[in-house]
Amino acid sequence: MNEIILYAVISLGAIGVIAAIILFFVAQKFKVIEDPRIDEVEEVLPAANCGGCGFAGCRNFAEEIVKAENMEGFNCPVGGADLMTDIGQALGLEADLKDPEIAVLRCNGSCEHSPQKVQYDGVKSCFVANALFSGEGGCAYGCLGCGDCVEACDFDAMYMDEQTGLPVVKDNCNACGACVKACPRNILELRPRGKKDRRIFVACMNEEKAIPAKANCSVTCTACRKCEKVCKFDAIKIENFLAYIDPHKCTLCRKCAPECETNTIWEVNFRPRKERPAVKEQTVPDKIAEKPDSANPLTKKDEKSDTAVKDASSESKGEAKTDKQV
Amino acid sequence: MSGNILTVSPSPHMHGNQNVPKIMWGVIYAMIPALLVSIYFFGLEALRVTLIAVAACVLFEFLIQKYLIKGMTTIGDGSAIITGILIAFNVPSDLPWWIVIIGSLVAIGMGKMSFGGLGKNPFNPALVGRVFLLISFPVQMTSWPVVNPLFSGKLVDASTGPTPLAIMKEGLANGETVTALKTQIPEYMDLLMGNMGGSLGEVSAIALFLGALFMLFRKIISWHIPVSYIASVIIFSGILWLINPEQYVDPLFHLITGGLMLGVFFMATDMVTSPMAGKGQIIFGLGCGVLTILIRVFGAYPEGVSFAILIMNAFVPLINRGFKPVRFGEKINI
Amino acid sequence: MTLKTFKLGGIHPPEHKISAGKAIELMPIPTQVSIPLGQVLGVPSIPIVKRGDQVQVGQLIGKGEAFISAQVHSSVSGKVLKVDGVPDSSGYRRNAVLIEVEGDDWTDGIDRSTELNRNIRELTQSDIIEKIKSSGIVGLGGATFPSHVKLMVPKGKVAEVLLINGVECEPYLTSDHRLMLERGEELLVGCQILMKGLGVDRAIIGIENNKMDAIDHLASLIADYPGISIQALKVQYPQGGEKQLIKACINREVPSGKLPIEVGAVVNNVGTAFAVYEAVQKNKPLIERIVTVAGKSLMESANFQVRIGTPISQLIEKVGGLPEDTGKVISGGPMMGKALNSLEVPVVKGTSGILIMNAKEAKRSRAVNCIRCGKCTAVCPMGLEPFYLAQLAKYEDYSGCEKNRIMDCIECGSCMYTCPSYRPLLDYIRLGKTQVGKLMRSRQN
Amino acid sequence: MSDQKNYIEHEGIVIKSSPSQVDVKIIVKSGCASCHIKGACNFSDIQEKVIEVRNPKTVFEVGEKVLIGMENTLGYKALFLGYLFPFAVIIITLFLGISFFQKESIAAGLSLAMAAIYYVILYFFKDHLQKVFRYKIMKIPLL
Amino acid sequence: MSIKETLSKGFIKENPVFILLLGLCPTLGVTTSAINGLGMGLATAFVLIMSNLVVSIIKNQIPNKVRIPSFIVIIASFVTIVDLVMNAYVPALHEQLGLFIPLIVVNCVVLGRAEAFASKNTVFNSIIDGLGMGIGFTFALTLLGAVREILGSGAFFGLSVPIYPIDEGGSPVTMLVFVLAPGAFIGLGYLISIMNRISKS
Amino acid sequence: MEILTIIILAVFVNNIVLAQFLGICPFIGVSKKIDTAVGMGGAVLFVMTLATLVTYMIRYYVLQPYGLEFLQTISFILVIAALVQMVEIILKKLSPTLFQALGIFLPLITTNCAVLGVAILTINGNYSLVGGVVYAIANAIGFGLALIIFAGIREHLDLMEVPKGMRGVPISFIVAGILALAFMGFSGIV
Amino acid sequence: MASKKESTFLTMTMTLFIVTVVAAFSLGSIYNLTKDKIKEAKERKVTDAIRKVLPEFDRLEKSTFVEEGELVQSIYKRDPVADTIILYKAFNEEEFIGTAVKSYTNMGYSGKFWIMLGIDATGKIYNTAVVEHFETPGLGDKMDESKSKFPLQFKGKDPRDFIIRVEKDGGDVDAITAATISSRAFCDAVNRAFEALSIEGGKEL
Ligand SMILES: Cc1cc2nc3c(=O)[nH]c(=O)nc-3n(C[C@H](O)[C@H](O)[C@H](O)COP(=O)(O)O)c2cc1C
Ligand SMILES: Cc1cc2nc3c(=O)[nH]c(=O)nc-3n(C[C@H](O)[C@H](O)[C@H](O)COP(=O)(O)O)c2cc1C
Ligand SMILES: Cc1cc2nc3c(=O)[nH]c(=O)nc-3n(C[C@H](O)[C@H](O)[C@H](O)COP(=O)(O)O)c2cc1C
Ligand SMILES: Cc1cc2nc3c(=O)[nH]c(=O)nc-3n(C[C@H](O)[C@H](O)[C@H](O)CO)c2cc1C
Ligand code: SF4
Ligand code: SF4
Ligand code: SF4
Ligand code: SF4
Ligand code: FES
Repeated sequence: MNEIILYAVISLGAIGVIAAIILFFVAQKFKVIEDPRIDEVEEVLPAANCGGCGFAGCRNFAEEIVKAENMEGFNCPVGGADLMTDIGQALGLEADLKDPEIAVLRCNGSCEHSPQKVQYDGVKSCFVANALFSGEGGCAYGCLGCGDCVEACDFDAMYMDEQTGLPVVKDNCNACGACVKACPRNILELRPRGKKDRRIFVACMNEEKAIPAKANCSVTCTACRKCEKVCKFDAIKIENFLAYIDPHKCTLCRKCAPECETNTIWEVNFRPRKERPAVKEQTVPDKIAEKPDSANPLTKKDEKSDTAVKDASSESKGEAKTDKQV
Repeated sequence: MSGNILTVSPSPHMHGNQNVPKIMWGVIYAMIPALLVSIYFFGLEALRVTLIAVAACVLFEFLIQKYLIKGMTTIGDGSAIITGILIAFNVPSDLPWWIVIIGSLVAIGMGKMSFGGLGKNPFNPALVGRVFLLISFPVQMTSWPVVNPLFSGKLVDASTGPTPLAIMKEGLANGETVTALKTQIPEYMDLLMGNMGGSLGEVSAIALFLGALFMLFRKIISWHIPVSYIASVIIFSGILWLINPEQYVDPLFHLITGGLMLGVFFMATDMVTSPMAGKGQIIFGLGCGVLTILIRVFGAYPEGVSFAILIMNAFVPLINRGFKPVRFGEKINI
Repeated sequence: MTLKTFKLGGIHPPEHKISAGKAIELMPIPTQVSIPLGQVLGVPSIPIVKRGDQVQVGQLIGKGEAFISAQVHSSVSGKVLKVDGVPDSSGYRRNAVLIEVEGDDWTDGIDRSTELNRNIRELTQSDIIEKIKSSGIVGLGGATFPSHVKLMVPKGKVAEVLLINGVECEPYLTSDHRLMLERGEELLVGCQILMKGLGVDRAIIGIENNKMDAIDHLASLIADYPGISIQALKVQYPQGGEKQLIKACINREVPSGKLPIEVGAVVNNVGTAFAVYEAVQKNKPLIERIVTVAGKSLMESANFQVRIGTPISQLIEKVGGLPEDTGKVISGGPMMGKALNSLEVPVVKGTSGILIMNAKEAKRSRAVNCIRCGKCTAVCPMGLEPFYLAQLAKYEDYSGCEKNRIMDCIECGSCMYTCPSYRPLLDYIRLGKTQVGKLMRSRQN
Repeated sequence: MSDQKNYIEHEGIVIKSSPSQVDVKIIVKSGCASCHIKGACNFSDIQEKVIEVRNPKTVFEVGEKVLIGMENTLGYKALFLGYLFPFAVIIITLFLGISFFQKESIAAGLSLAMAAIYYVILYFFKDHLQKVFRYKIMKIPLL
Repeated sequence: MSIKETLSKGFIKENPVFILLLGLCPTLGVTTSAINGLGMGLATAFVLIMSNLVVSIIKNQIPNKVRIPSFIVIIASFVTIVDLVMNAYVPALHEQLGLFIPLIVVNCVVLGRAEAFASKNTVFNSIIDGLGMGIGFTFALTLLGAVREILGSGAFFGLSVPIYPIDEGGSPVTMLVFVLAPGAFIGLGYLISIMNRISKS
Repeated sequence: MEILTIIILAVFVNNIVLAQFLGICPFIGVSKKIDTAVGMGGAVLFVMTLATLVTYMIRYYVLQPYGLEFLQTISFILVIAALVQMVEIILKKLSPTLFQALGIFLPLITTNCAVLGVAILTINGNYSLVGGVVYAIANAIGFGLALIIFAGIREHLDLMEVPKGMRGVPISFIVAGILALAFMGFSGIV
Repeated sequence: MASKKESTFLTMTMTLFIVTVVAAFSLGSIYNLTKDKIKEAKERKVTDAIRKVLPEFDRLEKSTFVEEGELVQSIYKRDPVADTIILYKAFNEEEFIGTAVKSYTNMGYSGKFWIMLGIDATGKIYNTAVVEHFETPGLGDKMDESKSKFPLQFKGKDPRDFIIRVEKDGGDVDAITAATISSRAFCDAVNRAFEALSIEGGKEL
């Protein structure tokens, strides 16, 4: 029955050739052959599609970076430096490395520091609350505590602390910036993680003068300028009655923090201080012990999550002990 | 300030007196007459099935909310009870308990909670449960115990008989005429009162109508769906009947047999799964009516209400999209 | 008289007009006032006094220079303590002039007599507009839109009729009601001035028929005022909304996104008309207004004539202090009013009432899933689908919001009032409106 | 709100820009785009769609993200011209052919030929179509 | 990736059906019983492995632009072979699977792997890859088939599972839906949900 | 009447998606936009009809005379793949504007499975050319109907907070399942 | 991807041509190999069914019976639809042991289905089998022996003293619960088979 085979060969061969011709024209006139490197880059990307890089998803990022032929301005915060070097290698380019960053909460207006004056009873949305009023604690710059930021985080890197009513950024923050965009009060900031994950920043956004500011919150920045004066590196600037520590100038020398009367400057992941000026204990006696564990969300979370910074929990315990001794 | 903490919230600061439990319990009250009638005709079996279905629905809703979705439990709103009662209303009174429970699980688990609970389901949960059972257990779901009025003195016996619709369907399929078949069917008055075989809640058109009046009065349902549903049933079956009264039954028969009244008043009107605006509701009702008759007359199933409503449920998003309310400022001014 | 009303949607909340029988009382001058510079739906005024300045009642202290802005006058005499940010009713700091009261020293030229002056013959259109502008009159119906701007009909549009909004459809509030009863003649003169300023010969005063006494009273007076008629309206919220009022009175619908002038109408509140009368005939700028103070647990409810800038706490003191069970204090009515953060905020031009709610009333019930009952759609006076808009806004589909005309929402709150699931519809709709507004603006540039 | 019409909108990236024409590449966001293995799926699916917008109102830069939209009705018009009319042509000729020639092969050949002719006719309306199909292009608003 | 990983990833982590959602039509269409699922899975796995093999052998001989059509021809050939062989040797199963055997051609898993993997990798790796995916596919189909069979016919690979009451006629009272069309969707829906949960944890 | 039977059977009773399980990928994957679903239905209508027409000719005028029925699968898939692309090139060449408009309007999903499936079913069902074309049209309509209903429900569900585990594909399948349950009501209607 | 071929018109056409030719060649060969098997399998399916309904036999004689007027040609169908009944006379060692009739009915729940009926030499039903059906699984499919006892009641029955109609219609057949339609159709197919046998069987074969 060889004629079957013959016919098969002839007819299928013919069909094949016709298809080839058609597809040839398809390929010629029509098909965009994608740069295969796009796929390679996409492969290494985390596929979180979070938009933290400023592009519409990972694929888009890959397309753009391949097209750009240089890596300036391209940074996937989720993958971080390692990833960017990987991509750089794949594309034969120099990665535009950025310090790894983390979101920090620049407000400490917890229920204790900024006691509730009114009660909010609307949709649990900071956006809505912000449009309505200044906040339960009265500070028009402080955290509203409805957790828009937590909602925005795709990486499960934030949670609301029940006790303080403030959001807490966990260590697995990828610095995608979604929370920063979500916060209607601009309280969250992406800052370099710092050496050994240590950082110092002013946990306050209040631009009011000292007296009205203090009326609402005990840990507000009063713009007393003490920190500005003590900083040798010109890292602290006070504008609009608010201190700001420039992370790129700050050397983490820790001079400023003890100066702050209101305990507004946060130090994260440092070893406990040996001693503290007695004056401070008197002004805010109960706040010091509490600052490292409940006021400072970063250490707070250490008890809960195992991704915690290594020495942080020991630090909080240690500090609590020191305080009791004094 | 006098010390107490003020509340701030966006306006409005007032709320009307309607709430979900009120609506749902209203429906439950409205179903009581039909339940009583079914207990009268089918005995305590009817009560047994109803209680099992309600308990299973409430329990499943509670368990799923608590352990799978891990949200607030809202069994207090009464909607699961409605679903339970309606499942019971839609099955024969001698259905084995485990089938009732499967039906409740499917209704609540698949029909409702898979979508997130009250208000999110596109399909009527009770009907999802019923159709699932109908297709799964056709034997049990289509053997109807004959009515045995509670105080009639007759001994309870387990005999089953077909529903009027099934008699009609089968007879017509075998080439018999409507007139001949009518003799095998109870009088219309009996049909109206519920003296016929069928699912336990669907038998008495009168009791169902009473409940519907109550719901209309309490503004739980609006007239749009019932009226358009019934109208389209009458029109469509009427046309067929006029074409050939020996081949097609009269509209009245369609109205008072099977689950039509139950469907019209209690299931098509489920606000969750019906269109929002009046115009859309009318379209919905018309569609239900046409499909019901289509399935009853031409389809394989003697009864088409459940399918018709489910199919129209699927169209609700499209209807809602097509029939938006009249916007202010769209009419032409002088 | 045939009752009219708007056709689409609407609700009928319990009226609670407990202070309707209370005559307007004069509120004593407080010891200190705080007069915000931004009391207008527009650009805040620029302060022209500074700390230590001595001011008189009726003296200009803030200048509104932008097109949509208004002048601000001192409502008391005394010394300027400071010009600084003061928490407003939201708790945000806004510029305000704080004045320590010293005596009651009025600027010259203000006619303080209660004598009726009906002579408006000499007035020209531009006089009227100029006078209204310089007196700092803004809409007292709540929106505080500068009234003179409304009188300046844009080119290509013709005003045909002036509608005076005496509806007061909000529960509790009675200030307009009392005003109509007690200052009826002045109001009608003000109305005539507005007609002249607008260049129309027809005015309709729309009043809901739960204020029969006001309707009768004004009806007995209008014979002397040609062109003015009274329209009794069926009670239905939100009839006071200008689009609804226009629909109810002259059966025209303002097209989506357009102003009332599109259909030849201009709407003013009765209070505004009265203020216009005082400004034009008595030369008295807007430094006082009538405020209802009401609440179920208050010892008594009242209607006060209050100087702008008086702290709200004083009004509450006057009616016997804040009851123990207070949960919420609202500036305005329960449907559209604003819940106050603190009682130290002042009465402003837009404050029509102070409502005290007890803790139980104040608490919102827990929202449950929408059951798609369609009640919100049925009551929306704008024919919107509130549940849908709210959901779109929640899921950030703002272009969907826009397509479904979220910007048409007048924030009347009917939807939320009626929702059996206690959905926070309006909260989300407002969010959506803000975002869509941004979207539209960003598209323009 | 000037337009109450429904638009189909897509996000896109400008890949070429001149005062008279902007080329926008659509970022596909349909089911496929999020598919894990779409790189592998290659029948004819994952083509890039490039839209040429003539005479844009403002200046766009290459690489800029834009929103490109078209009225729904235009979409349907395109559907009709591109698919449904040729479909109708095929069906009608097929049925006419069958009833006329009583022979399937002739009818089928004929209807395919008619479809080809339809497309040729379409070609002559090229310029007209270019005027009809207008796209709206705008910058992505930042919220 | 180690061989073991490649082989095991198809099970859950990259299961073509549950996670990648490929080849859903045959998945739904043939899984009225576990044996049908297994048969279809094996048929697909065979095509997958063989086409991966051939593609990786001739990958360098094929110009880029006719890559896809060539692959299609190759795959279609193997499908036809499966079709013919099954028809000859297991006619009963062939009848059950019916239409879905030729449809293996358009199963994205097959073309996808040929395109994405075999055309870039060595022969050995391609076979392993095909094997891994094939196992995953077979696993998914058999699982769904088993679930539907147990629920719908009260049996597992034809052996009766005595969990249902027996009616007068002597046959178990089962949930018929599961052997009908709706049951396919419902079963797959819940399986995907469960698998997603498993693969995430 | 027979034509009505074919159509009702294909659209409602044996709906291609809900009962025959063909074209599930686009059914699940296509975007939630109803307009898009309609557009997709239109495109499928054309493609399916054309493909059935051509494959029919191939089968009965090329393969059968030479006893080559076993080449059916391979030749059908080649023909369909080439055909679909050819239409697109033709469109693109003839009127780029139109092509782009379609590009905006339609999602990028082809339905090989359904197209090939219908082509084969036409042959299996012993349809004549006319019958086959009617059958293809009916199936395309059934596909479009299922797609549009589904897009509507999806649009609805997108605004509902479906529980996490069920979100996306699982719930789509449940909806499809319930839809299939409902469509079983049509059984026996012809 | 080191030495990929370039995509020119010629290489492309050639490649595809070669690929298809190779494919066609191998498919043709496999087809040749399996062809007989497939045919055999098809035939075995029939004989298997016959074996089920008749006692041991070693030879079959096939004759076809087309009911009058049931050969329908429609413009929608390519081949005329023939409602054929096939009779197989079975012989064991040249002794006529009975007839197997492949019969059909159009009355099924889902339309048509086919059964095989074995009638022994005395005219009694030897056994029944369902050849192909579309009835609902779990309901209508109980017509088959493997699924329920329904078919057992036909065994050894003679239509002359056993009315092959469901009880509802006044016959002797006990219908499958909730599947009267299928049962009725089954009876219809059986009766049709007997009818065919009486016409055809009367003739010389
Ligand atoms: C930009 C702008 C221009 C306006 N121009 C006019 C106008 O010309 N005539 C007018 O009657 N009202 C005008 N209005 C006022 C509005 O029609 C309306 O009275 C005001 O927004 C408050 O209405 P409400 O209290 O019903 O919300 C204008 C408002 C705005 C925001
Ligand atoms: C829902 C709603 C209700 C309103 N109710 C009243 C009312 O009862 N009385 C009133 O004078 N204005 C009311 N307004 C404001 C009017 O729309 C309009 O702004 C006002 O009558 C214009 O007059 P004015 O500029 O003099 O304030 C309401 C507005 C809205 C949106
Ligand atoms: C999903 C479903 C499938 C059915 N399939 C069949 C079937 O295949 N054969 C049959 O005779 N009846 C079938 N029926 C039942 C018929 O619709 C009808 O109810 C039954 O035949 C009535 O017969 P009875 O008198 O035996 O109850 C089915 C019913 C359902 C609900
Ligand atoms: C008028 C009315 C009718 C209802 N009908 C049904 C029904 O037919 N089936 C059901 O499960 N629930 C019904 N419910 C209860 C509830 O709405 C239903 O369970 C929701 O679909 C669950 O989301 C009804 C509720 C109302 C108010
Ligand atoms: S915490 Fe903020 S920046 Fe960090 S990952 Fe979450 S959203 Fe992104
Ligand atoms: S940080 Fe900002 S977004 Fe987050 S809870 Fe506080 S106010 Fe809300
Ligand atoms: S608040 Fe807006 S959406 Fe709600 S009823 Fe009023 S106008 Fe309609
Ligand atoms: S009134 Fe409430 S429950 Fe009813 S549809 Fe509107 S939002 Fe939903
Ligand atoms: S469309 Fe059928 S498998 Fe994807």
